Amino acid sequence: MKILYFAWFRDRIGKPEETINAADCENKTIADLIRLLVERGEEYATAFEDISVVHAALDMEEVPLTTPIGKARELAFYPPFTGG
Amino acid sequence: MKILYFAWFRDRIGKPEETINAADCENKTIADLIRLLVERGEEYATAFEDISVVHAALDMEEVPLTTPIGKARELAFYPPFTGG
Amino acid sequence: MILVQQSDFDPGHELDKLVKDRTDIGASVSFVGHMRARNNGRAVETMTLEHYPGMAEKALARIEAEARDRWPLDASLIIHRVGPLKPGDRIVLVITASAHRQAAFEAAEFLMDWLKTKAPFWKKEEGPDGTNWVAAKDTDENAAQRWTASPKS
Amino acid sequence: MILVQQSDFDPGHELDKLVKDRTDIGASVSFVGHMRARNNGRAVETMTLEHYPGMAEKALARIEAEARDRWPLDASLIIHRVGPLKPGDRIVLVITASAHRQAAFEAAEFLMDWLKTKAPFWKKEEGPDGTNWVAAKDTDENAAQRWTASPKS
Repeated sequence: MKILYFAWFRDRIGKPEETINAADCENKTIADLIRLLVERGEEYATAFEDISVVHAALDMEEVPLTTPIGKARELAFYPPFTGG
Repeated sequence: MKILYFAWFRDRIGKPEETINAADCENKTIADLIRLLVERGEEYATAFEDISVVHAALDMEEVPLTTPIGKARELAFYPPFTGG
Repeated sequence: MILVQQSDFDPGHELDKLVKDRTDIGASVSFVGHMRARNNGRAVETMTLEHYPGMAEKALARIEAEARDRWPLDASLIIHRVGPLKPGDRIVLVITASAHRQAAFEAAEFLMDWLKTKAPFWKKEEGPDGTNWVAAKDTDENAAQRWTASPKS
Repeated sequence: MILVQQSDFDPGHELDKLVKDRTDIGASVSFVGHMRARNNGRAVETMTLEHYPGMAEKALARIEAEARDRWPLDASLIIHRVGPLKPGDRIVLVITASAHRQAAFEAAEFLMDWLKTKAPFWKKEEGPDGTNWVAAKDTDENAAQRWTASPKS
């Protein structure tokens, strides 16, 4: 599964995207995956520090962090939108 | 004093403006003048038939019909505005 | 600025002139009134805008000043055409510009509501069913009334 | 129609294309978002608009469809720029057109409120004080909330 990072998620984690083993996501929610990522290192810990500004989309559809990842092909993390 | 007629006032009365003897307006309100005009003929009577849609301006300032004409140089009659 | 003119206007060009070299403007709203080929179920071939010269300009200037008093506008423009118009023609242009969008939107709505009810213009419609002077609408009067108090905060 | 593009747009030209040969449109509202040289008291030299390609277009199309569902619009357009912008540059264009002005005004405000809070775009500001990602504003969130019920009648 592809994980995309936007705005300061990309800056803090240091990459725009990465591929994660689908098996790592099996039966997991997005929040579960965040806990796994945070263990990977300081850059992830910093990015996900304030969970209140963490938004996620599964296959380009914004969903709550409690959503099971299931068979999604793309997961994106980003802060609140500031376009317009 | 000059009297101006706009929109269907002009159509009904048959002229865009006329000059009236200032003495005829002395100590009169606009409503008093309307009563005088209506006596002049059918075209005026028709124009001022429905007083609820008669609006007036003295020297380009909209005023109630109960306003004394005083020393105004220009009196205009017109229906409610429909611009924009 | 306010203009009463027979000739057409170019909304994009007017906006460009208004915001040119300005870097304090964050939002602009441009309203254009367009002539429709039907009104109240009647076909209209020509619509003629009549105005009271002198008083019309004075009324528009007063309405614009009122808007600039009520909202923090960086720029504003009202152009109202007069004379005969055909379906699809532009009738009126209102542009408001401000640092933020709420002021620009509210001021543009206010300007349209007030200029429809407080400026001496009259519309005459001509079509296959004859000629008639357009009657004032209660909905316009009600729209204008909502601004008599202070602006929405 | 919705467009996400790096290049600038011409608001007047876009309006012309939208209302060309239409005689049922009585009112159009064009909103333009312009880049300001200062934001929250900080000088800004470059503002970069980032977006989530694919999801951004999908979100804008959905927001436009929602507006056309809520108001009787005859035409609508959203153009959102991405990439680096300088003070004075145009950022976003929303045009709504309808038989009457109330629908056009309300729909344009709705589109702006929703695209600010429901479409995946992010602003990064660079200036003499450094670089920072713009924070979402409560006022934008509140503005968007007022449309969650049915439209004003």
